Order: sequence, then C-alpha cells, then structure tokens
Amino acid sequence: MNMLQENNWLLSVGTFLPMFGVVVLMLMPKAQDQAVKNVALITSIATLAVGIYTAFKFDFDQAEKLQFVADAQWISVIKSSYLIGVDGISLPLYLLSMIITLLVVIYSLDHVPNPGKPKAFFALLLVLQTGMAGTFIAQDLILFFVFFELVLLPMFFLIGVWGGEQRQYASIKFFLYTMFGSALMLVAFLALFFKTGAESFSIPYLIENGGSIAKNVQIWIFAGMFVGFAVKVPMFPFHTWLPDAHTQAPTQGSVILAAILLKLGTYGFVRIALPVLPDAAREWAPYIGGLAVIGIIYGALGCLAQTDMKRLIAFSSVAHMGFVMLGISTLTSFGVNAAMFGMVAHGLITGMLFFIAGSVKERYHTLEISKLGGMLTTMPRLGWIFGFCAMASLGLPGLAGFWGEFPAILSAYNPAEGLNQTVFRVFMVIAALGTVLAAGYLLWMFQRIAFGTAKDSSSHGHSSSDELHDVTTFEWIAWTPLLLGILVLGILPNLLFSVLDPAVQATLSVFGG
Amino acid sequence: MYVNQFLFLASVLFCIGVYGVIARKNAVLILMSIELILNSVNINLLTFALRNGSTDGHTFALYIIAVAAAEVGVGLGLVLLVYRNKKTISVDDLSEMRG
Amino acid sequence: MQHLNILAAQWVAPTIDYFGLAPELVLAGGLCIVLLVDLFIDERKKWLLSVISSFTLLAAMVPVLMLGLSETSVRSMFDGRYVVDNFSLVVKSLFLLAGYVVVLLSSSHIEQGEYWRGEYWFLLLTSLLGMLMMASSRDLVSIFVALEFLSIPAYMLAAWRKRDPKSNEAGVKYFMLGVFASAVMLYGMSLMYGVANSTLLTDIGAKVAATGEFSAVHALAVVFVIVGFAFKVSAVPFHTWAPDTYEGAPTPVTAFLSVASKAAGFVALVVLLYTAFPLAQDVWQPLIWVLSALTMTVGNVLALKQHNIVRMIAYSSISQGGFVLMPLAVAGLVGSGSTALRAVVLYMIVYAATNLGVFAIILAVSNKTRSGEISSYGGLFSYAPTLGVLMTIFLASLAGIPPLGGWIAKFVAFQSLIQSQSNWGYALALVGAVNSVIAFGYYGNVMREIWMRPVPDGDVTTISVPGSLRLALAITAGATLLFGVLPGVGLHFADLAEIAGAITR
Amino acid sequence: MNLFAKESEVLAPLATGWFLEHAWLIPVVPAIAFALIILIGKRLPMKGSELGVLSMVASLVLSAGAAYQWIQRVNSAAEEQFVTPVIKSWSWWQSGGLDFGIGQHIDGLSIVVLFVVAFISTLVQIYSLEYLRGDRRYTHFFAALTLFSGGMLAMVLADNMILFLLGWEIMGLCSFLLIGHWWEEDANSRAALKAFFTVRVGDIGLLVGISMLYFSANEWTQENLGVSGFSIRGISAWALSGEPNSTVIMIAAIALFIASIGKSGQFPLHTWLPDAMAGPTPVSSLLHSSTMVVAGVFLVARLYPVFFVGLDILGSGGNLIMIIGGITIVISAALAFVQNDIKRVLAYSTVSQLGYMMLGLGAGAWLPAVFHIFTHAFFKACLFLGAGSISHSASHHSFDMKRDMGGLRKVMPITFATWIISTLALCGVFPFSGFFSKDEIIDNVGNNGYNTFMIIGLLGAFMTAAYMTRATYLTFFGEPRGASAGHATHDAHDAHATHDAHAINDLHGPHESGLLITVPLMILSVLALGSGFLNATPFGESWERMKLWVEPRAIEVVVDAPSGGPGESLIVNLPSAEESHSKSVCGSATPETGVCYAPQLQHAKFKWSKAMISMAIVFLGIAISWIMSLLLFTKRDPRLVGLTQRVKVLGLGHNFLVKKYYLDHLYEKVIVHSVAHPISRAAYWFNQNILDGILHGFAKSTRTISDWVYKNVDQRVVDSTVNNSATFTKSVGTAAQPTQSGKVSQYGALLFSAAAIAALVLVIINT
Repeated sequence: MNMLQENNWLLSVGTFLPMFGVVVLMLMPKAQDQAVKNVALITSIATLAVGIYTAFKFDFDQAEKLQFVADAQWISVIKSSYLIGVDGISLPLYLLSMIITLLVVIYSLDHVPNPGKPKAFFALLLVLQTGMAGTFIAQDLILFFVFFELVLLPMFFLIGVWGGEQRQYASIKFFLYTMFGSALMLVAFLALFFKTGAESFSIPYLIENGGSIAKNVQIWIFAGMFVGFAVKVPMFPFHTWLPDAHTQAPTQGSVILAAILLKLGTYGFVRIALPVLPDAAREWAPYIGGLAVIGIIYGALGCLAQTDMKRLIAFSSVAHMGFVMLGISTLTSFGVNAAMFGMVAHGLITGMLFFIAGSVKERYHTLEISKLGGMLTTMPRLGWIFGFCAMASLGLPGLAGFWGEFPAILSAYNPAEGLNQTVFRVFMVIAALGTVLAAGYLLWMFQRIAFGTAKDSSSHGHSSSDELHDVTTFEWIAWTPLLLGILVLGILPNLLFSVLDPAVQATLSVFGG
Repeated sequence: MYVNQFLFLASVLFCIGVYGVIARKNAVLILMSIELILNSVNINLLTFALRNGSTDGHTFALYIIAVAAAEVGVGLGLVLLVYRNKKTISVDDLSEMRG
Repeated sequence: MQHLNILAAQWVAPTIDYFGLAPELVLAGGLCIVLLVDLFIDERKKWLLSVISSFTLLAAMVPVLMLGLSETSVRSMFDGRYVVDNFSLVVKSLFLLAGYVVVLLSSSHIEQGEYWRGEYWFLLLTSLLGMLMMASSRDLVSIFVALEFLSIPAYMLAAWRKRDPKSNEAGVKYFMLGVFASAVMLYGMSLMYGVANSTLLTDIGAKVAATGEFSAVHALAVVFVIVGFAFKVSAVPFHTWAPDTYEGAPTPVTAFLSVASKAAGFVALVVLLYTAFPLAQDVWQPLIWVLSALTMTVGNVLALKQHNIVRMIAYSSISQGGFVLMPLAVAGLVGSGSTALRAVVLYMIVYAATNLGVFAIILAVSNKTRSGEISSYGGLFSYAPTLGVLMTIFLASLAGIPPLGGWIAKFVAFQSLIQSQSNWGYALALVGAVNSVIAFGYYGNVMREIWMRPVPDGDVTTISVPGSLRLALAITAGATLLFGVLPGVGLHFADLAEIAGAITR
Repeated sequence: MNLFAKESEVLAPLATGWFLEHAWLIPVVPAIAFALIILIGKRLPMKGSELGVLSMVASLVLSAGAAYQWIQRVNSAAEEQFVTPVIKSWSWWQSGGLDFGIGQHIDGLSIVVLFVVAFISTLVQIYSLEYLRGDRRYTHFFAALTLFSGGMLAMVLADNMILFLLGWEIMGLCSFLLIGHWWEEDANSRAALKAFFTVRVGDIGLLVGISMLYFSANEWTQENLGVSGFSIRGISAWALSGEPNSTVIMIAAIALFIASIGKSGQFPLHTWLPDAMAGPTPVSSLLHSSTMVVAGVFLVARLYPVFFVGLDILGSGGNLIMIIGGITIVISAALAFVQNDIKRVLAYSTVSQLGYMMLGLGAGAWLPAVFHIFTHAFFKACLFLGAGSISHSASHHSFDMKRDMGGLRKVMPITFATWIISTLALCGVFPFSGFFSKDEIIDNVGNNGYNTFMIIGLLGAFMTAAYMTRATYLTFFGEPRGASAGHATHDAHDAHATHDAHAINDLHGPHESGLLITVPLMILSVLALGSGFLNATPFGESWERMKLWVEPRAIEVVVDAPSGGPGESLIVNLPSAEESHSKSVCGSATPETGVCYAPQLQHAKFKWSKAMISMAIVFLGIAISWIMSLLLFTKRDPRLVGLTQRVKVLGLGHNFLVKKYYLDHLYEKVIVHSVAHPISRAAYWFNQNILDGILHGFAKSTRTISDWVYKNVDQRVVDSTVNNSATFTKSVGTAAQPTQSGKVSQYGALLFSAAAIAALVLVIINT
C-alpha cells in the first residue's frame, strides 16, 4: 500500500489545475479573446500532460488496487476526508475526461458559439473538467457528491447561455432532473453512512461493511442511489432531459455531455452502488436490466422518429447507455467490463458524432435531415468521417463500439448466480434486436444525409458554395485523436480491457462473478 | 385563595383581547386589545406568584408593564405615521402588498 | 401569608462579571456615542455615524473573541439567568458580523441621501444589543426583555421611510403581528411559570424532569411560547408578516430582519428547547416537524410565483427557515441533540453570509435599475459580469449546490435528521430533498435572467459599486466559498456551541 | 469412406510448411493494402488500384501455396489418419475470465474457400481496372473491394466465432458501400440500405447463436481441449461429444441458420440479393454471386457438427436446412424466367444455386455442397463478368436483354464463348464443372433417402437450363436490338461518371471488350470447364481428389494434451471392428472415448443411369426453352415491344397473338401462359408483394410505431409528467396565495387559529 501512495500529489494537481486556469482567466481583462483562448488551451494541455504522466506512473500490474492514494483531513466533524485514488476503473475515464476537454477546447478555438463571451465559456469548460475528473478519483462519498454536483452549474450555463432556441427550458430541465436525483442520492449516502456504524464515508470502508446491512434496508438505500445515478445515465423513465439538453446544448456541451457526463452515472453504479450494496444489487438487477433493454428499444424507436440529426444522435445515446446498463445489470465482471468499455467507446463515438453534427449545423445552418443530403459530394471528407462514426456507433466489429455492445449482449446470456437466467436471456435477444434497429436508424440517417445529391442551397439562406467548406484544420486536430481512438480500441480492445479487468474483478468479487 | 377564579378571569381577558385583535379594524382598538392580553398575562403571573410564594412573578409583571408602555408608545407613533399618509387608521386599508 | 416574609427576605447584590458582559457594554456605549454625536455634528458630517457604528461593532467583537479564548468556558451571572458560554459567544459574533455587514449595506444606501439621520444607526445598534442579550438569556424574563429590546427598534426601522406608504404598511403589519405574537407568547410564559414555579429555564427543565408529571397547561404553555418564536423566525403559518414587511421596508433593513432578527429567534428557540423543554419533546417535536415541513414547502411554492426580487428572497428566506427547523424536529431524540444544535448553528452562519450577499447584490443592482423586478436582472452578466457571477454564487449556495456554503449546511441538517434513524426523520429528509429541488426553480429563474436573457432596456452601462458594498460583497462571498470548500471551518465553530445547562440525553 | 485401421499406433507427425503456418497473412495483406489505399491511394499513378490488385495477387499466391502444402500434409498422413487442421491462436483480449482469441484454422474447407476467394477477387479487380476506368470514386471502389476480400478471407480462416463474426460484419459493410457505390441515385443507396439491413436482421441469429454455443460449450471445451467455447474446433467437437442438451443446441443451430439465410439470400430473406444488382457489375460478380453470399453456406459447412446434431441431419424426414434450400431452388428459378434484366436473371439463378448448396448440406451431402461452392464460384463469376462486358462494350451500360441486346454472338465472340461454357456449366451438362457438383448433390440427396427433395433438385435443374437458355438466346441470338444495334443510348443502368474512354466507345457501336476484361473471362471459363474434374466421381475413387483433400476424416481422436498449437501429434485410437459397424462412431451417437470433429457421412455411389436421367432433364429444358425463345423472339422482332406487353398482360397478349402468328400463339397460350407465367408470376407477385411487402411493411410499421411512441409516450407521458409537476407546484403556490391577503386582521386570525389548533391537538395527544 505504501508504494501505492507515492507521488499522490499527481491526482490533486491533475484535478485542480483547470481551476488554476479559471483563476487566471478571471483575472484577465475581458477584451483579449486570443489571450483567453491561449490560457485555456495551455491549461488543458498541461492538465492532459499531468494525466498522461499519471498513466505513465500507474502500476498496471496491480490495476485492481487504488493508486496515488491521498488521504487528507477535510470535514473531520462528519468523518469525511479528502480521500482520492485511481484504479483500473477510474483511470480510463479520468484520462478520457481530460482528452475530451482538450479536444473541445481546441475545437472551440474557432468555434466559440453565440453569443461569444469566450472568457466565461472557457472558464466554465475548465470548471467542468475539474468536476468530472474529481468525480472519477474521489474515493469518499461526500467528496464524490461534491464533484458530482460541481459539474451541474457549468453545464447548466453552457446549455442555457450558448445553446439553441429552447435552451432555457432545456437547461432548467436538465438541472432540476439531476438535482432531484442527487438530492435523493445524498439521503441514501447518509443512510448508508449511519447504517454502517457512522464510521466513515470512504468508499473502501463502505465496501467492506456495506454488505452487513439488512437486506430490505439495502434495497431502500439502493433505490435512492439508483434514482441519482439513473437520472445521470439516463435510464429509460428518467431520460427525457437528455434529448432536450443535447439538442439545445452547443456542440461542445453536447460532446462533453455525451462523452463524460453520462458516464458519471454508470460509473457511480459500478464504483458505489454495486460493491457497497451487493444484496440490493442482486434484487435490483433484473429491473435495471429490464429498464436497460427498454431503453435500448425505446431509444432506437425514438431515433427512427426523429427528423433532427442532433436529436437523433441524442436518442441513440439512450439506446447505447441501455447496453451499458444491461452489462452492469448482469453483475458479472464480464458484463461490467463490457459496460466500462462501452462507456469509453460511447464517449469517443457519440462525442465524435456530436462534433460532426455541430459542423453540419455550422455549414448548413440546419439539422433537419430532410434538408441535408449529398454530403459526400459536397464535403467528401466530412461525409466519410460521418459514415465511419455511424458504422462505429452501430457496433461494427473492428471498431470500438462493437466491444461495448457485443460482450454486453453476450454477458446477458448467463448473469451472476442468483439472477434469473431466463429473464436475462430474453433481455439478450431483445438487446440483439436493438443492434439491428441501431443499424437501421444510423444507416438510414447516413443514407439520407450523406448519399444522394446535394439539396439546393435555397433551403438555407446562405449560398452553399462558399459555406460548405470541408473539414477545417482545427476540426482535424480536434477529431483525429477520437477517430484514432475508435479504430485502435476496435482493433486492440485489450488496451482497455487489460486495465479494466483486474479492477472490475476485484470490485465485483462480492458477487463471485 | 381563589386561584382558579383569577386564572379564569385571566383567560377570559385573554380571549376578549384575542377577539379584539382579530375582529377590530381600528388600529388603536387593536392596540388596546393587546393591552388586555398583556393584563391577563399579568394577572396570571401574580396569581401564580402568590400561590407559589415566589417573587419571580411580580418581577415579570413589572417588566411586562414597563415594556408594554414602550410598545404602545411605538405603536401609537406608527398609527400617527399612517394617519398622516393615509388619513385613516383602519388596518384593512393597509393591504397594498399582498400575494 | 408566608409570601410576605419571602418578600421580607433581605436582598444581596449579585456579583456581576463585567468581562462577561463586555460585548454588551461596548455596544451600549457605542450606541450612546452615536446618539450624542448625532446631536452635535452638522448634516454634512453625518457619514461619520456609520463609521462610528461599524467600528463599535468591530470593537464589540474584541471582547467576544477574548471571551472565546479565555479558559473559563462558562460564565454564569444572576444565578444562571444570564450565561456566557460558547454557544452564546458564537451567535454573538454572528450577530455582530451580520450587523457589521448590514451597516456596510446601509451606509452605501444612505449615501443616496435618503435618510440622513443618526437615529437609524442608533436603532440598528439597539436592536443588535437586544440580540446579544438574547444570546445569553436563560430566564423567561430576560428572554422576554431581550426579545422586545430587539423587536421594537426593528418595528421602527421597518417603517423608516416615513413618506412611503409601503414602508408604513410594512412597519404597522410587523408591529401589530409582532406584538400580538409576543402577547400570546407571554401568556404561554405565564402558564409556564405557573407550572414550574420559576422563570429560570434550567429550573423549568429540572422541575419537569423531577416531577415527570406533565399537564395540559404545560403543553399549552409550550405551544404558545414556541408560537412566539415561530413568528420571529417567520415559520409558516406565522410567516404572513414577512413578505409584506420585507418588501416594504428599506432593503438594508430587510437584510437585517431576514438575517439577524431571524437568527435571534432561532437562538431563543434553541435555548428554550434545550434548557426549558427538554422533556416535553412529545409536544414540540411534532409541532416543529409540521412547522418545518410547512415552512419549506409553502415558502418554496409561493416564491415560485414572485416577480419582485425582494419578495422572492423573502419567501426563500422563509423556506430556508424551514431547513433550519428541520434538525430541531428530531432534536429531542436520544443522541441527535448535539448534531441538531450543530446543524442549526452552522445553517444560521452560512445562511447569514449568503443572504447578506444576496442583499448586497440587490442593493448594487437597484442602484442602477431602480427596480425590484426580477426581470430587471436580464443580461446582468453581459454588462456587470462580476455582480452576475457573485449573484450566481449566492443563489447557488442558497440552493445548496456544492461546493458552495449552502450545501454543507443542508448536508449537516440532513445528516442529523437521518442520524436519528426515526421514520419521522427520514420522512422530513425526503420533504427537504424535494424542496431543495423546487427551490432551484426560482433561484434558477434569477440565474436564467442574469445569464440567458437580454437586457430589458438596452442600457448596458456597467454598474459602479460603492466601496462599502464591495467590502460587504467580499466578506460574504469569501465566507460562502470558504464554508463550501473547507466546511471544516464552519463546522468547527458550530461544534463549539453547547448550551450550558442543557439537559442532554 | 469409413477409414478404420486394424491396429493402433502412434503416427508420424503430419507435414506442415511455411505457407500453412503463416496462412494468417492471407487476410492481413489486403487489410494493409486497404489502409494504404485509403491513405495514399489518390496520389498513386493508378489511383490505388494497383495496390488492390497486387495485394490480391499476393494473397492468391499465399493461399495457393497453402493449398499446395495442405495437399502435401494430407498426402503425408496415413490413409486413415485424421488430418489435424493447422490451428494457430493468439489471445486477443481477456475480460472477466473470458479469453477472446484470434487465429487461424486451416483445414480442407478453409483452403478451398480461401483459394476461391483470392482467385476470383484477383480476377475481378483486374477486370475492374478497365470496367470502372475514370469512375469518380475509383479509389474508394478498390479500397472497398480490397477490404471486402480481407474480411472474407479473415472469416474463412477464422479459428473462433468472434473473428468469424468480425469478418462477417466487415463483408456486410463492404457490401453496403459497394452496392451504394453510385449513391447519387436514390435507388442504389436504398438498395444498399436494404441489403445491409436484411442481412443485419439475420445477424441477430449469429449473435444469439454464438452466445449460446459459447456458454454451453465453454466448460466442456476448456477441460477436454483447453480451448475456449468460441473456438470452432472446440464447438464442433463439443457438438459431437453427446454432451449438449438437445434443445439448446437445436435453438443455437436454428439461430445460426437464420444468420446464414440472411447472408446467403435463402428463401424468406432473399429479396435483397436481386436489388443488390444495383451495384457495379464486378461487385455483383464478386460479392453477390461467387463469394460473399456463400458465407452463409460456409457458416453451415464450417459448424457442420452443430447443425448435424442440432437439426438432426440424416434423421428421418426433412430438416429446416433442406426445406429452406428446396423452396429457394424452385422459387427463385421460377423468378428468373420473367426478368428482362440479365443481371437479375443471374441473381435469381445465384439464389437457386445457393439453395442447392443448402439442400446438399441439409441432406448430409457435405462434400458435394462444398464442391459446388467451388465450381459455382467460377462459372457464376464468369457469367456476371460476361454480362458486365456486354453492357460495358455493347449496350451502353444497359442490362435490359430485350431492349438493348440480341445477336451479340458475332460482335463479341470471346464473351459469347465464355458465356456459353459457363452456361453449360451452370446447367450441369456433362463434362462441365457444374455437372460434377450439382449432380452429386442431387444424387446424394436421393441416396440419403430424401426422394422428394431429389425431385425438387431435378426440377430445379430443368428450370435452370430453361431460363439460362432463354437468357442466352435473348442476349446473343436473334437480331441486335436497341443499344447493341447502335441506337442512341438511353437511361444508363451502370451510368457511372461520364468518362472519355466511353465517349470513344460510343462512337463505334457494339464491339468486343478489351483484354483486361476478356482475359479474366477466359480464365474463368477454362475453370468453369475444368474445375469439375477435381472431384469427378464418374471416373472412380482416384479422381475424387476433393474428397481426399477436403473432407475431414471422421475418425475418433484423443487429444493427449490441451492443444491449440499447430501440428501437434495426435494419438489416434481406433475403434475395433464391431464398433465400426455402428452407424457412425462420430455421428450423433456418443463416443465412449475421445473426441471427434466431424460427423460420419455416407457417399452415394455414382451411377451413370441416374446421371443420364438428370442429363436428359437438363437437355429437355434447354431444348424446350430454345424452341420457345426462337419462336418468340426471333420470328417477331419488329413488334417486340408489343410482344413483351402481351407477355405481361394476358388479354392483350391473347388478342395480339390471335391476330398474328398462330403456332406462336399456340405455344404462347399453351406453354408460356399456362405453365411459365401463372407460376412464375405468382411466385414473383408473392416475392414482390408478400415478402417485400412484409419487409417494407415491417420497416414502415416500425417507423409508425416509433413515431407514435415518441409523440405520445415520450413527449406526452414521460416528459409531461415532469413539466406537469412543475406546473403543479406553481398551482399549489397560486392556491396558497390567498392566505397572503395583506390584511393584518386576517394575518392575526391565521396566526392565532394556527396556534390554537396546534395547542389543542398537542394537548389532546399529550394528556
């Protein structure tokens, strides 16, 4: 354990460096946009550098153990401490958040959405980054909660200030939903704290002692957490904030939302809900699985009904997170691995899709699928990138999406012992059906947007000839890492699985799976 | 000693005072009703003090009398203020702010 | 006739611990100075008064701190009727600092040349003095006196704008209802005295504990006394005065009422519950439970409807009061007494900092917009980003969003509820959780105005904030962030607070 | 073919070689080439096409080498020795205790298909050099083609189902891209979508099947073979071990078969294949006739033991595979009659040939089916390329036989010759390759006791002969019509980007295609003629090379050590004579010891008599069809348009014929109308309206459902609950507002009444 605590300053630096950037931004005069951009860029690069150094120092041979553990006094009165650390589950997401933020910042360098105000925009992005990174490293429930909530306000403003027409409604909706969830989550955390003897909020401690709670109590506590996390995921009945938020949010917002924020919920399930409350998890698993497959089909149907490109992608998120939740609900380390992989893959792919949607919006000034078309003739590169992402998103083997989707389905064939096999096998078949629907809506969208001949530019005010430039340099810089990630993870899934697997197995040891 | 009678008297006064506060619209009358309540309180205190043979009650009563005077002073001042601005001392006319 | 020879018993002068009384004495001296100076200086120098009064408050802080550092933790005077313990010291410093910020707010407000009068300061300080006394009073009489001491000047402050009918209305409503409530309370106190045969709180508590018998009269007394203070903390359904008074009164006064006098009410309530009625929890726990739930809910739903910012804040402070009451609803249960006290004190501290900040912003903005409408905040961020961000911070803190002060306060309140592990506690926690979501409805609405709406009148000239307001903003914002990021600090003070003579189980 | 030795001994290790050991390179080469084409293709002199061709040649060489060494290996084996497949596997990734491998599994089957795929791909790419010259997306085309070959090769030599699935899906993707290659036309892109989607529907089966097999087989395979439940070899052995629960394996087999139905365009899901002809002709000839569409058949052949046990092949009565195969043969053959688009004729014939393969597999004729994959690839590819050559050089990219073709035999002799050869092969005329494979299938089907299906097979042969003759006649005989007569070109089917090479061609009318096109044709036709002799049953055992090389010898082997590496030595313990009399050691019966990898199959003895009958049927078909076509098309070409209308609409046709040609009229009425049209019309109608209808209807209904769900459930119920809760709280506020009347006295009343009530309640409950 001792060596696991060496250079434990790394995580704190990596997490709070963006805040430092924010402070610098605050002190800067408003006028100098360029300087503001530079500061943001440098900050995010530095953050990622720290993150990469962390990964470099990370001991992959014991990925199942928490590393760089720092444990400092924080709120001693309520027995909550500043306890942070990463293991194989946290590390990928921790890094992903940094990468995505950097890419978003790069993309924003020449895409600051209306109404301008780059200073505030970048400041919020950086705050968001701190919140996300912090959530993934927090090993103390209260700390987790603080970071978990910290992302709300920035995203609220990103949507509400820089969003589309309906932005205010969408932002309030997003906020109220999530806040409702987290309020109940907090109550659940407290109940957990007292039921485990009011000793400590640290997750490892709770994992040790959580199992001893009486089953029916566990179920109630789990219910609280479930609402909190399921809203974030989002799972079926709690999903309606997502399409609005995604559709209205600026491109950068949608990307971060899809790539990281949704993962906070699923991460919460894997990190806290499952290991701490095993019995309750067993009881809940079938319902979670059921909601997950409902989400899969439901999201797919929602997609088929859309006429708006961005909204369609948003609904596809519901479906994909359905696969993730299905994997989690099997309570097998195989399924959870699949879910974790699915989270990363979905982050890359859907983030990329939202980037594309943003660029399309910028060029065509509309996202109505019926008004788009012939993208391959007007902008072949963008079109093909779009096709690539669509293929990845529908789970084409050899691309990242597949390794999140197929193993999840596979794992549903035999869930952890104690779960009803037949039920889960039915889930499996339904989920498999979901893959077909996924192919349906994604290709349908691709066919209508990319194929065919270009619609005349009269559909939007500007003349298409000068508007429709192909992928720009900034876009290339911002996108290439994502595209590479999709491809590389697709070909060498073990890059990720080898990190996840030990940690997941350790986490789920309670289920004997 | 007729403890209960005194207490009964006090409670009657209290009720009258409360009725006055609620029913009367005239600010001055409301002030008087409040005085009634305070007096019922004083009767209570003295009764108990005599019954229990402790001086606290007397002290308390004296304080109440003093403070009540101050209160009435302030209250009448406010009433005057209102009268100067609105030419009325009916409290129901003071309902500009609501909801 | 035996009562006569009791009267004849010879009288010994009580020993007075002047060190213990130092804060009150300093304050009393200060307000006398203000009164005198006001008489002799000419109109153009009146600004000195605000300086004097602010320094008085700071000066009064010095003995408080010294008392806090002195080794004797509990100083009891007048055989326990006036006690200086950690609890009273913490809340005294809270009152003094809140008063200081209010002075800062007022001085800026007065520079508009509205009420260029010394009495304002005098009344303000007097009311504060009453609060300090309230913090130490452990006897029905002294509590009553302190209560009137802090209320009567407040009535006058509320009606301060003599020419403004709204202000008059505010004053009258506050006065009428206040006096009525205190009358009812007094009736309760008299019954209490009759039951316990003493006005000393600890005696009352001990008496009930000793005899164990528990009469209807006693219950009635408890209810009436609690009602008196429920009025002070504007708990639903005793809140009706608050919105009207807050709206009509001058804004600094509103700030003062919504923070300091509310806090004073809570202090008295806590003292009574912990020292006088410890064994009557069957009476007051359900009462407080209902009050708290009602207060949170009604305050929130009514706040949703408001379009005047001050009135909205008034309702919000009502619902915040509900959150303060939350832990008290289980305070009588075994084990959760100390945590409930901690929760209340912490909540009061954080709430004071945040709410005063809000009022500072309101003053600053109204300097420019001359309007109390929420819509007048449209596009604030675009032309006054700092004010916009600060307002966002304060509102978010009120909504209880980490990492701002409000969250830890709410958290500790929830904690003490759930620690009681009683179904009442869980139920109230759920009500609180739902309410904290509803609350965001109106806080978020203001944020939306600030960030997402256009400027109503195209006027985007930036706002010039007077120095005193800047200072106030700095203090409040700093405190809000500090309590949020390092909750240990706030909790440290809250934890010091034990009430001497409280019967703890 | 029972090969039982007399005594057991440890046998010498089998020969192996570099090519066998490194067979995994075969798909890797095209994959790399694909990446290169995408990256630098546009800058190369030949726009990246050279990379494609070179990679194909390379993998052809590799697979040829592998084939050669496999033959060596087989020969090195003792007569009855089980020729172990050359298996290499590396762990790809682990997760939750599951190990996903990647590797090669080289045995006879994979060798055959590898060779075919590499070979055809090479030729098609060479052909495409000319055929697509100047196309707008020349580079993309070759990239996709190369990627496809890579995927298919990977699937063929996959050693586990995951890799198999990977190749399978990549093929689907490429098929999507290639069918939609000219996506400017909406029809093409829609066809592409349809193809991908239909196949994807089948893929549910694949996913489910793989999962089921894995979880039910893994335990057994781990302990007995030390391989995971994904390993193809493991699954086969497990299926035959008698372990599996019959229902599980049956469901798994059905699931997998659904996948192959989708991929191989079998009966209910075949409608995508004709539409897929929207793609460029090389694509049709490579993906949609010779290689990709046989993937489904390959799947069945690959996991044959699973189907063998799961669907009770060789059991009494027909099984699912046979039934589907049989139906497909007849239905699609009938459809081929009414097509005017030459490619569609070929497409339907492909479907029916695939039906033969399925029928064969279903009836336990494993080897003939695989052999038919082999031969069919050559002649069908040749036919498609021939059609392409015609449209390319003669008919201005039109594929309409009746409008733009006819009498081309003089103009393009080479194309004609190759076409004829392939047609005869397809019809199964004696010396040509089709005879040896197709007849074997029919023969074995009968031999295994499924007489009805044998008759269906013969009927299919008859129809095949007939429609091919019709197509041949329309194309090459009679008088030139339309474009081939040099008339102005009209709507172009393969209208790819206008390019100069064609501007020239269009000046002088129909002509023979260039070498780049004809050479592949000739090569293929030679194979169409000769490839049959690789397994020429008529000439006795010594000619049955395929059987020797490809068919696994169903010998029981005991694995001494958990195996996985290549060429490990196996102890063969041989059942004693009396056991050998039981139906099959490795059949559905459980072997006492050891494991086996293939079921025991019987082979029909070749009888000239049977062959003669089928030959006669074929020739009858040719003759009838020929006479009919002659009378129909040649004698009356001036009124051809009118005639086609008559063929379409009965009344008109009747009139017209009465007025015109009486004998013709008789034939028409008696034969064509009464036989051909009602049936094939019905079939076609069924196809277009019912099956397609179902497909489209399904799509449409899904859309409507989703619209409804979105509008009502999502927007109304789920969403509005949230919004309503907000409005509700607001309304509560409105309700509470009157208490805030602003009247002091009312405030007072409220205050005191609340206090009083509280006091009352609490006093009551406390005393």
